[in-house]
Amino acid sequence: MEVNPYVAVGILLLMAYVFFYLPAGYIRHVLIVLLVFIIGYALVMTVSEMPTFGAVDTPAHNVVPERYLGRAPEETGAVNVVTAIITDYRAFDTLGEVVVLFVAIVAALSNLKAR
Amino acid sequence: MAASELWGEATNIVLSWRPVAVVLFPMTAALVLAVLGVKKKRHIGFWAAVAGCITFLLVLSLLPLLREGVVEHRFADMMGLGLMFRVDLLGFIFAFLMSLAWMLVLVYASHYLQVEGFPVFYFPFALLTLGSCLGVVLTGDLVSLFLFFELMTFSSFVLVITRRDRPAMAAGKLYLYMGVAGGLILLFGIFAIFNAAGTVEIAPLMQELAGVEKTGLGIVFGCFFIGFGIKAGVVPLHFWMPKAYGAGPAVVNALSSGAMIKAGVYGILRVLLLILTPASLEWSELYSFALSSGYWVMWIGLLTMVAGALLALFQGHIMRLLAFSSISQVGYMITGLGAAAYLLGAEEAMGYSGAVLHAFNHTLYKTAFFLIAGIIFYRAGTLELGKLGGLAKKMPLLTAFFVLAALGIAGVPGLNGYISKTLVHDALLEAYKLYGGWDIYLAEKIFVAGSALTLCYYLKFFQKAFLGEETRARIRSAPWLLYAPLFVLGLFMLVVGLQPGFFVEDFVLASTYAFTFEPYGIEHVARLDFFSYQPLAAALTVIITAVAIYVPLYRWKLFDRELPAWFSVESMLMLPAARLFYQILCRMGVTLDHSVNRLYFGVGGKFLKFCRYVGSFDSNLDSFFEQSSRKVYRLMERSRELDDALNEAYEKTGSTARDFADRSSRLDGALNRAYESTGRAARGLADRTAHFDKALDKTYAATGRAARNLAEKTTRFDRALDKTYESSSKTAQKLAGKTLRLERVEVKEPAPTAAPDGREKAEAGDRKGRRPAFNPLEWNIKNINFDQLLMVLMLGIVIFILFYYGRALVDL
Amino acid sequence: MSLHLPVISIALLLLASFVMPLLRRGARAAALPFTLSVLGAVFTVSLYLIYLVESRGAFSYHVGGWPPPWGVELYIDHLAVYMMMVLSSICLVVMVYGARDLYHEIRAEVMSWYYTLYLLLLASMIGIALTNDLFTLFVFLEISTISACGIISIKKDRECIEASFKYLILSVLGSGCVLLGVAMIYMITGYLNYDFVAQELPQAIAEYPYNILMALSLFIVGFSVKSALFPLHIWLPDAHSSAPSPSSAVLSGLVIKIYAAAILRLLFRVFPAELFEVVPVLDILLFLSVLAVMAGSIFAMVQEDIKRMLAYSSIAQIGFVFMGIGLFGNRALLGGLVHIFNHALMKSMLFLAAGLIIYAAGIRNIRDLRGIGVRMPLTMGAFAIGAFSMVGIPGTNGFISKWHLALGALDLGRPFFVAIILLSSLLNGIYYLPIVINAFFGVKIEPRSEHRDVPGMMLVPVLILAAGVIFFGFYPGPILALLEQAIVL
Amino acid sequence: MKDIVIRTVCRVIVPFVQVYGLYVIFHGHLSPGGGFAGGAILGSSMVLFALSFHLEAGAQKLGHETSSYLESGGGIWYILIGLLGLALGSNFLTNRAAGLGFGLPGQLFSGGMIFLLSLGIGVKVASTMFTLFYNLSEEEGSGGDHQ
Repeated sequence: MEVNPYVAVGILLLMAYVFFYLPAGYIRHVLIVLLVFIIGYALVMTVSEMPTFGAVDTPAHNVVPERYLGRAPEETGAVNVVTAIITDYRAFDTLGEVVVLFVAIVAALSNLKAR
Repeated sequence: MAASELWGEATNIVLSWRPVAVVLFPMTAALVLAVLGVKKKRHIGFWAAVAGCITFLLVLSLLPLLREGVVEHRFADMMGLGLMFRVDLLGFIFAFLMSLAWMLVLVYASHYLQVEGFPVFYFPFALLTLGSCLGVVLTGDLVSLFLFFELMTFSSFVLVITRRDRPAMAAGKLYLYMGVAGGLILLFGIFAIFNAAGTVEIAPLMQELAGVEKTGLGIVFGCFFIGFGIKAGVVPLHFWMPKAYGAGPAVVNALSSGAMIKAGVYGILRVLLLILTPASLEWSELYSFALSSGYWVMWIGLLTMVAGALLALFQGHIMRLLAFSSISQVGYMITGLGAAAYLLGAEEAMGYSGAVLHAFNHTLYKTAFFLIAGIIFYRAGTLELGKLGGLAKKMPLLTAFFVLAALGIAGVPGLNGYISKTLVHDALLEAYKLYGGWDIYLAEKIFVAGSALTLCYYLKFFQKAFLGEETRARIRSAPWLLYAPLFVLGLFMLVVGLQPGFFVEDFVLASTYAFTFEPYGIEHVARLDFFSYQPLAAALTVIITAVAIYVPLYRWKLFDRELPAWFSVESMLMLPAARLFYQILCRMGVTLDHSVNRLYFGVGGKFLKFCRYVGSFDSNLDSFFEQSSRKVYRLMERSRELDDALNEAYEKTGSTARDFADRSSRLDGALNRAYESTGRAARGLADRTAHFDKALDKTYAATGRAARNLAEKTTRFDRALDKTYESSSKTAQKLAGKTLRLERVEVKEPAPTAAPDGREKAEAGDRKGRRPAFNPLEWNIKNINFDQLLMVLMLGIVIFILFYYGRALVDL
Repeated sequence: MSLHLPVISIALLLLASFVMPLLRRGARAAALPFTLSVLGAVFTVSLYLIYLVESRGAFSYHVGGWPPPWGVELYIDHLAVYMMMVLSSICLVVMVYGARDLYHEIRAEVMSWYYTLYLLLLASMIGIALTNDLFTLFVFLEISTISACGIISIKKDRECIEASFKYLILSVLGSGCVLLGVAMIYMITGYLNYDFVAQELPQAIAEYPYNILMALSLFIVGFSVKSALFPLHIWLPDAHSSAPSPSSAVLSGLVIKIYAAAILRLLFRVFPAELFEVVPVLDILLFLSVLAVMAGSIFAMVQEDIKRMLAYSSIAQIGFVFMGIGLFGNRALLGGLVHIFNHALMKSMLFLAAGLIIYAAGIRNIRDLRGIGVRMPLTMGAFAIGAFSMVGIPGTNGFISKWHLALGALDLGRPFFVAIILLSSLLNGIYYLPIVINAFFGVKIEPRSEHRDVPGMMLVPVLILAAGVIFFGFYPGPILALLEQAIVL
Repeated sequence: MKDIVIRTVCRVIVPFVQVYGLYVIFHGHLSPGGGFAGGAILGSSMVLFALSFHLEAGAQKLGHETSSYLESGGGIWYILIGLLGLALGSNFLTNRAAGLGFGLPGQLFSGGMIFLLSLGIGVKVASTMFTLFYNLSEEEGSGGDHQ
């Protein structure tokens, strides 16, 4: 099924108009509710299509968890695999998390103290 | 041919820095002057004039190099594509005339500008404009050309607004926007050329464009023509010129008219005759494109010529008259170029040499005219023709120069204009010979009429300014330096007019080596005798026609009168055209509007009725609600009354109940006592039964032991049972869990709905009432509340992708 | 050792930002030189990395020594070093300017917080540019979002707070979309590394089409909110106009671009090319970019506040970058990418020049700028160069990007976009040139407030950027050569 | 809050909570838990102390300056350990391959840098909780005073 991207963009813009520029009223509310339903439907479709949780043949069950589960103690020295992943295999991400905490507090403090 | 002996072969390329120096020197000088010269106003003019002279000498220094071949210099990496300077003889001619005009004007301006109070920016920007103009004609590819063209627009904008008053600023803004728009249109053409041909070098590219549709070619050429035509002042695009010229001082106009519009003409020339004509002259589709575009360009040129001349005839202000004269003269050049393209393969050199020579000639006499106008302004303080008169007696030298220039521009034999006009005229005649047809015949007649009109308005100029009663304006003396440039220009005019062979053969015709013209056509031009019967007769025809036009106009004193408002530029051509256009639009618009209006009224009326109906329905509904609510209220009141009555009844029954309770408590006391006595009797009975109990205990203990044995056996059995129960209970639990969840879902209570109170309602109504009218100035995106599902917008993308393309993806 | 340089530069920036709050009392004066030296070091490193990548090609760095599907991978290719160079150079120059300007916009007590946030912002943007891992991308996205909000709201203004709050909400919404997309991608492929995801996706398309489409659309939406593509731009004008001038320069010049670069990487390195033949994502981006270009220019025309006008102009310019992405051709992409750098140069310069005007004369309204060119010739000269560059006058770098974009559009046989580019140039001319004209040639207005002298330390960065605009207008060769290798379609 | 019961109970409980938090941090590589969880427990113990006594009493136990030192220190510690791997000739944040691993898996001192990183994370998280709680509540208090 071919749909013109022009049409798609046009409808997008119409939506933008509805949500950003249309004054509050029944039309706006009705359209919003309608769209929420459509989006909800789309999300439900997506979720229903996802691989079965915990099934053996899920794509997520590949070489990555295999190594994590099988060789983490000997490779990292940590018996707890979760800790092995977050502080060794993906320690860089954890550094990022630490920085997120830091930046959050810095941003909050700079706001509070700037007064 | 003599020309090829004098000049180097086109294929012989000389690498040299000199073209770069020619372009960069005035720019550097401009920078130095801008930094150093702002404080020392007196000397800035002198040094600018010196810089102008040095630039002129630098341009002349290119001449020995040109004897060896084409001069080139490339900067490979610059601007991604490379900046390329390339000087052939044609470029040199234009560079020569530009630097000549600039040198003379700068010398003149160094004294002249004291009437304007030495505007600070004039000299640096004049030099900058000189550099960029030279850049336009000395570059070898379109992007570099465009670079200098834009630079020229911006720097000359500062020249246009030299006076800084309101009309100057308005004219400058118009000029700038036209320039920027023209530049962008030009850029589009360059994009198209580059995309189709893969290069932007100024060389025959027609073969590379063979794949392009003819309409595409037309669009490309149209882009170039509009882009350059705006600068050149081609008629539908000329309207900035009179405004800009009217608002600028003479030294600026002399530069604009004398040299800058040549940059536009040069661009059209290169594009029309070099890029968009086929390299070989065999008949092909491309060839016919060149011919047809030449035909249309020729007609545009004729239109420009006649319209400019007609408008110039009715101007009362010298600057505007000269502006229209410039437009008209550009028409000659465009006509010549168009004829050259139209005659491609036959006598194209005729139109070409006419156009180039006319560009040169026009620089000579139009610069002279503006300088003369400057001297008039310098001495008399006004430029209105109505206020001038009798200058001939007071300024005989000036009068002589004026007559020389006027005869030159009018094409009187013996002066330079005659030569170039004859060439263009001959080109038209050749076209008639070659193709025939009434249109070419008409074109030739229009050409004659245009030339006659030119003579007419200069006659008028002369008659009004130099003859007649003397002006009352104060006359002050002018230094000789103001006249010096005029001497040089006059000399050139005479030399070109009397010795046409030198210029035509050695320069103009020699420059055709850059093009692919037919040799025999070039020979034909070279052998042309300008002082034979036919061209002289044509010139005479022009003069007679001019007199025939001028005399009645003069007799009925059409010039003497103060020009009425409708006689101005706008009212002569622009406004009627605009009005016509407007009326046509209006007629159409009104018809459309009317019908649409009726439609709207019809539909709107119906809709209004419907709305009214709905409204009345609404109000009915309202009243219904009101009445019903009133009834409900009444009902509630009644129920309250009922409630009160009930309350009273309760109270009464309460008091009786209390009495009743008192009585019953008394009864209770009596009963208590009775219980006590029976209790004592019962305790005695219990003691007795205890003895009996002990006996019973003993028997129980014996039976108990037997029972425990039995119980141990049963527990073993029980454990076995337990296991079975456990497993079954697990299943049961799961089942129960599921049912529980189900229950929870079902039992979920509906949320209480909050009744809106009156104030909120009022606010909502207020908000609705204040809905703003559509006003883009008040678009404040800050006020948009994004509490409500901003996400939805983005998810628009989701929806489209999901539901329209998902299926196609599955098939992938 | 040189292979460790990318991660060292990130670590250095993070370390510096951690150290910054510890500088108290006496050491507080050291904060600025320290920040500048760190920025300078990162800039030097980025230049060296360009040399390294040019000489020995792209390389990947395994953080922690773990190979890609298990550990985090940084992939340092031409695009990454290009972005790193752009980010660090502009950040350095803007910080030199901010050293003086910030003291009159925010309080001295929070200066060290500002440096912290600034360094964190740069670190996270470099992280986004270098990473080859979806989750690391998300983590750095978060850092950049919060620190970008921080450098807006640090100026204690009602407007700033409001704007940064709006920015925060929308930006977090975008982050949420990206996170959801990352989760979906992980769910259906089992990998987070770009290369491995790209390997798995063609199979996954057949099995989980809706998931992949949803992930794609979530990425696009998330990143377009963050980079202010047209209908989702509503946070930008407030945020960029009310922030302190150095913040505006960095936000407008860099922050919105880095997300465009990130989505570019995702689209062309992760998602398979066949997908775009079926799904018109690129077309949608293209038309949104066209609307952005036009609408941004038109909105900018009606503005009166100079910084607000510049902010709206940014919306138009980000449209050019997305146009390059949407056209999906080598040359157009080159134009879009080179516009990242060019626009970073000119827009940060324009914001800094506007900041200088506000600092020296206290003028924000465009109408009051009349005659200011005579009082501040160098500043307005730089502004004029920026304006010419915006219009796309040849000789400025704006022309280069427009040239390549337009030629790219013509290569693909879409002259409509050339017309759009030229039309937007004309619109840019209509709102930029009158400012310049009035500033230099307009009738002077007597200054209402007293005129402060412009310190050299603020003027020099503006002039450096202006010189860059001119220099890269004439010699774009090195940048273009670098980018030509960066584009692998 | 001046309830004697709460104060007494908290005074008794807080050390235990802290010990538990430290346990969770230090045994992160052996049992469920780790820096984030343990840090949160530690931080909440301090918050509990401050809540049950008084904000100022809490601030005396752990000053603002100290907490911000801890704040930065946690991050610096993390990065320095990362750079340690680099100094040992391996990549950033490398653990065992750089020779940092020691001890047998399952022992308390094992897993090399994981233990140290958890410590850094724990300190960071705890101080973040505490600082944020303090600043926000003080802000609210001062705002109330002004009104």
